[in-house]
Amino acid sequence: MSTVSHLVGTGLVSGVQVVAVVLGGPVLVGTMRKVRCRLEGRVGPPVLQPLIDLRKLFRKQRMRPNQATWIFPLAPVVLVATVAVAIAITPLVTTQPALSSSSDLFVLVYLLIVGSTVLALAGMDAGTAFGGMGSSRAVTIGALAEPAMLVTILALSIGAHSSNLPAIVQGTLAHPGSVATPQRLFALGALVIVIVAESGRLPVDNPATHLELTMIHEAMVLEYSGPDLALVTAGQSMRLALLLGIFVNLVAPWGLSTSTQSVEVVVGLVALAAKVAFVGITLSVFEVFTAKVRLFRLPELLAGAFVLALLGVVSGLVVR
Amino acid sequence: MSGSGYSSALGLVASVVLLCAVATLWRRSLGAIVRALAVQGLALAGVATVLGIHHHDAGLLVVALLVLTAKAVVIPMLLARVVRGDPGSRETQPLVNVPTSLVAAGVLTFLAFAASRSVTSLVPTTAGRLIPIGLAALLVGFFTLVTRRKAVSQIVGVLLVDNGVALVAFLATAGVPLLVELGASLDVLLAVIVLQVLATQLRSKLGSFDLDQLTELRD
Amino acid sequence: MTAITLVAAGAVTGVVAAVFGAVLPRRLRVTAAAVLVWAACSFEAAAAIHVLAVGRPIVAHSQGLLPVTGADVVLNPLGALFVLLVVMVAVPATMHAIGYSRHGLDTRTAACVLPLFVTTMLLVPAAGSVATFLWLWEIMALTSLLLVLANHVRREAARSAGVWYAVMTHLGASTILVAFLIVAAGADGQSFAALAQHARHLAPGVRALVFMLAVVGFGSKAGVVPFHVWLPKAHPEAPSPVSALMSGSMVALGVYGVILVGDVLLGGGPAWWWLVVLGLGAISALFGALHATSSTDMKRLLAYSTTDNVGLVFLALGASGLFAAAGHPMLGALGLVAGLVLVVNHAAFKGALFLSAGSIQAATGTTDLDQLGGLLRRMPQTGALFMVAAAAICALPPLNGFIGEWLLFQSLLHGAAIGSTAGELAVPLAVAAMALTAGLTVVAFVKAAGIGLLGRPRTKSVEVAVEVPATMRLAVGVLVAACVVLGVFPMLVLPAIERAAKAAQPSVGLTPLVHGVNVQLAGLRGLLAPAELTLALMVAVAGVVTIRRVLARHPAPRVLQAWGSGREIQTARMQYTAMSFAEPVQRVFDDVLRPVQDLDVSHSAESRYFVESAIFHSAVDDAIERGLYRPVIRAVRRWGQAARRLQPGSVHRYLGYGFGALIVVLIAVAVIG
Amino acid sequence: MLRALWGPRATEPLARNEDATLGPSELVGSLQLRHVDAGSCNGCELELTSVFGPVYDAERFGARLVASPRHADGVLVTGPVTRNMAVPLVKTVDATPQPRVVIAVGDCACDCGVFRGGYGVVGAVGDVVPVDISIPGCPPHPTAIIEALRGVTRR
Repeated sequence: MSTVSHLVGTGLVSGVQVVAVVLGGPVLVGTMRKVRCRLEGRVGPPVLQPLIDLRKLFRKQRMRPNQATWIFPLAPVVLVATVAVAIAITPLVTTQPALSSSSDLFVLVYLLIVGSTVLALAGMDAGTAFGGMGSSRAVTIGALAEPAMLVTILALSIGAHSSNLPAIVQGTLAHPGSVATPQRLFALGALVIVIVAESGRLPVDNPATHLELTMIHEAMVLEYSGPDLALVTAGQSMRLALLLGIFVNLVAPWGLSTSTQSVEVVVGLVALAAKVAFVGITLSVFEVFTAKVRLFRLPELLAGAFVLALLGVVSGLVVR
Repeated sequence: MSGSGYSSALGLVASVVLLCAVATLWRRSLGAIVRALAVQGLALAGVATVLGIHHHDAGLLVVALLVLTAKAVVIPMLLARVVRGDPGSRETQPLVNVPTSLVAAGVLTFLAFAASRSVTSLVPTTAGRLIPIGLAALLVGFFTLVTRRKAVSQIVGVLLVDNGVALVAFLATAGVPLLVELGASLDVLLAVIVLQVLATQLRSKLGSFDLDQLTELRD
Repeated sequence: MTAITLVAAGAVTGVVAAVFGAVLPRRLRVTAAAVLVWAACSFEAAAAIHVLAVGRPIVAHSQGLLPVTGADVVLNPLGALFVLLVVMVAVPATMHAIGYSRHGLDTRTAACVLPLFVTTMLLVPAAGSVATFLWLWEIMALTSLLLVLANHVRREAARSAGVWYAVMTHLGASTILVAFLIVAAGADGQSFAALAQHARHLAPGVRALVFMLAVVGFGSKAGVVPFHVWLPKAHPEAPSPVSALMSGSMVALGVYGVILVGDVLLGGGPAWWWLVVLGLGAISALFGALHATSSTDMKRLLAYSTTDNVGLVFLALGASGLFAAAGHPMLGALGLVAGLVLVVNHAAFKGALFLSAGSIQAATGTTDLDQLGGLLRRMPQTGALFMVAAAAICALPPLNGFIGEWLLFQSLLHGAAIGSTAGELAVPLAVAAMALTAGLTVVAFVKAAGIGLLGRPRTKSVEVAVEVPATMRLAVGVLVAACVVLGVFPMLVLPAIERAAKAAQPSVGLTPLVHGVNVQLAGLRGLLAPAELTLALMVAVAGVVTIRRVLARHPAPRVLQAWGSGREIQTARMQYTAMSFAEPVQRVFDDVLRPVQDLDVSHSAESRYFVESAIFHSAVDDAIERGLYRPVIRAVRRWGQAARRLQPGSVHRYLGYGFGALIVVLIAVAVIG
Repeated sequence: MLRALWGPRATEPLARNEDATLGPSELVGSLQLRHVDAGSCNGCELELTSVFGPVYDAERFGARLVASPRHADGVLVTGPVTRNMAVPLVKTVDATPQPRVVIAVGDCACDCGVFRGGYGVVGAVGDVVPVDISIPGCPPHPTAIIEALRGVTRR
């Protein structure tokens, strides 16, 4: 396959991935809400409700606090843009997305950190009390989650001798047994906790809270309205979908297309949707049965993730 | 079973043993701690089973059965009864707080890994290479024993150490002298029963069974 | 004109600059000195670039220049890299100094000493012998000390900072001296080449001693824990351009010293040396980052973050030596390259940050975060530059900090399975330390930028602050531009850095990186395409902006007061402060930070259930200073008191001492003889 | 658990009268609400709680309570407007981006109810901010509130 057509193909597939996640993320959130409501014995909003909300938000008025600077309107854009780039280079439906050579787990992590950092700055831009509180908590949790995250990446990468995600995934496809190794299982266990912390779900953060003092992510975005708020919510759901997508492709990359042929891509899309939906539903079921952890109990949770990741590395060194 | 399957399966169950040891440091509710112990017993039995099947050693399978009954069923049930005695009992104030203990557990694991490098070189079998995990489980269990206050979690600590010893024994000499293992489990069983009686009496006397309150029994 | 003349010309110009700074009238002296310093910098830069281009060192010896030994100049690629690094910081710093001068830099002393300081820093990497090196090193220490003391008349704190710095730097210098003397003892001549020759035949114990002494000595200059105590005292007191120079380039020379002794002179060593270095680095990184998160003064924060960055560099050096000792020279080279990249990056963004902190100080008169706020609206350009530099130090792609962290992570990752127990155990912990450091750095700089530049101004002086003169903005802009370029097109400089690393570890055959547009590890699977990534990000941002513009029914935002839960008034005092922002981190790590907090509540007269006023105070002081240095100081004081009792002033007592000493000597002779 | 997922629910099915269409067209299908208690006796609050509770479950019709008026499309106001709450109410409504609806819930909100002429009362909600939808009743029945909300979301 010539380089040009290869470039075009990978670019197209990346576009497909982005569109799929942009539309799929809200649906995923809607599904999780639906499951939650069902378990609470209620009908719950339709699965497409988040998409409807987004459409409405784009039609509404934008507002900007008089103290705010250019950071405020920029932050949602950067959030969505970084997540979009991360999605584009991640092997979600195919192992050959655009720039797949540099779709490195380390790069992905830092792309996400860019978004959350800019959002934390935006939270302080309006000069309100709650914004600063949210930013402070968000960056603290981010800092505590990072060791677990990078050591997890290390544990996942040692086997493949590379932190390049396509390489790791292809390795798993080549040797399905490598999923069942203790090193991989420990690392994935740690990854689950990190994902929950990073995407602001229970028990770390309650996305449905109305009380400012209990907020983490919500408190940062209290000032946003209309299209900006739409971008922020979209960014959050895309982020969740991306993280779950990475997770499922690390656990069970089967169905993932190894080329950019349209048929395989469609298969990959379906497989991805099914896997992510399954994980998302499991997550929301778990959320129904858990309460939010106190802010200063979070270190225990994240330290647990960190130890899991360490055990992953060690058992990787032991079990060869 | 096939080589790779055997090694990965063995590694899996062995690391579950270690994971359960860590879980006792992670969780606060005594019920969860006891459950972790039960799972660990199960995993230990699993180790014995995998080894037995691999070496076609019926004795090991018998041991597995005994381990299962003693460590995964009987002892946890006894402990669970003690815990049920005062519901909602939690390890509220461990001597070392939870995050630090977890990091310590990680460090202990590394220590075990470094210390047993020489041993693993002596035992070049698949099982032998897993000895560090057993040693780590042992150390973590000891840490639980040292840093936890409640009588139950300390009993659990003792049992974790015992399980760690058992695991190392299994891995080092695939196929332990049956009696040794049995003896260990049995006297631990006795210890548990004694301690349970003690604990129940303490509770009836003092209301709860925080071992630090034993110091008040002096005068 | 040959290369050596360039070096000499640079030195001479520097001295001339010092003279001009001393003699010219107040209005001109700083500007003139600065311009001449730029000339000196361009000479040295030319020499350095020449060396890096041809790959051969400049070697020269002049008997007359120094008494007895004479001066040796050996500028190899490694030194050349550090010369360029000094140039990169010195030019903007002196440019910034022109606008900053009225804050203590336009005195005769300062204007004379600043050029000398820069010149010595330019020459230290070119020193080819022990004597030359130590001479320059001492002059550098002295000049920097004088500059730290520039404000001692106005500020009491500057004096104590000066004392701390003087003591630390001279203890460091003496250990370095001892280290060199041990090696030089049996060597023929005192040039580094001769020392390297001789060091091969030294006993392992001696080599280890030399290395450890060097690590302590240069570590104290680099600000590694536990020798970092002078940084958080000196940097807030020194004039900002001086802080930038000290933190950006002088600290880097400490790293240069470690590489010089460890790799060039001793040619590497056993694993445990490097484990020590790695451990020191990890501890410094974590300790510095933690204290950076909980400092409320911007320059103190930057000082601690210097300790944190240097810690990462040491971590990289340690890993490099570890892998080399385990028989993986390629990984060793990769680690060294990562370390050097981290040094260069640190010079760029820390220089920019200190200079913009200086601009803020010049505009508002303070660097206390809890008095700043809302500066991005009042000083838009300085504020924006500070934001970019902060993003760079937080290692956010696509800026230079990210490249450094990526290289470090890659070298650690590929070193994870090298088969040596030490390495396999060290690597995961190193990764964890690096990660936590990165996270805490984000906390620290979101705090610095968010509290200092965003929100409402907290004091009158900040409310009326205006943008600083163009030269100061340009100075910061140059360094920020360096951050961006190094981040987007790292391969412009990475080959040069590789050459420098090769000069340090000549044994390595190949280079660790494949040359091209992308950063690609040679022989290992690891590739980073920063340019493509940047392009993708720009496209994405443009796309999202257009989407927002197209979909939004009301594109123009309505500006109104921030949502204060319906409150009637909102004041700046309702905002989060630097202290409250750091509170969660402080609570999580209170075992390390041990914050001292007190709350005094004065109840109203009528009833104690009504509170008249409540004052909460919280401070985090350096645990190492408290636990390690204070007791030593106290002990020394006590000895001093004791010694005084020996000197009542009576002649007979003194004669008695003399007599006693004589008797003791005689007995000793008798016993030995 | 599967029974919980697919089994019977506590929520009661509600028929909607099609001719009730209130509020701007942008808010069809999605209505985020910020609730302001302007001085209510908390009777209406109880009804609101059950409106968003499992039995009446207004969420299935696209209505949801949010934390900030910036996120909201409508303001639910209960009770007569007391002196202390007048300014906050005005600020809240002003902080809600256009297009928006102001919904007065309960007799007190519509015309001060039993509190008419009270010394601490400024007036009804309509006297302080423009009201788009009024829901009478003391307290109004949850179905009444839900009918109004469905009139906006057209679901």
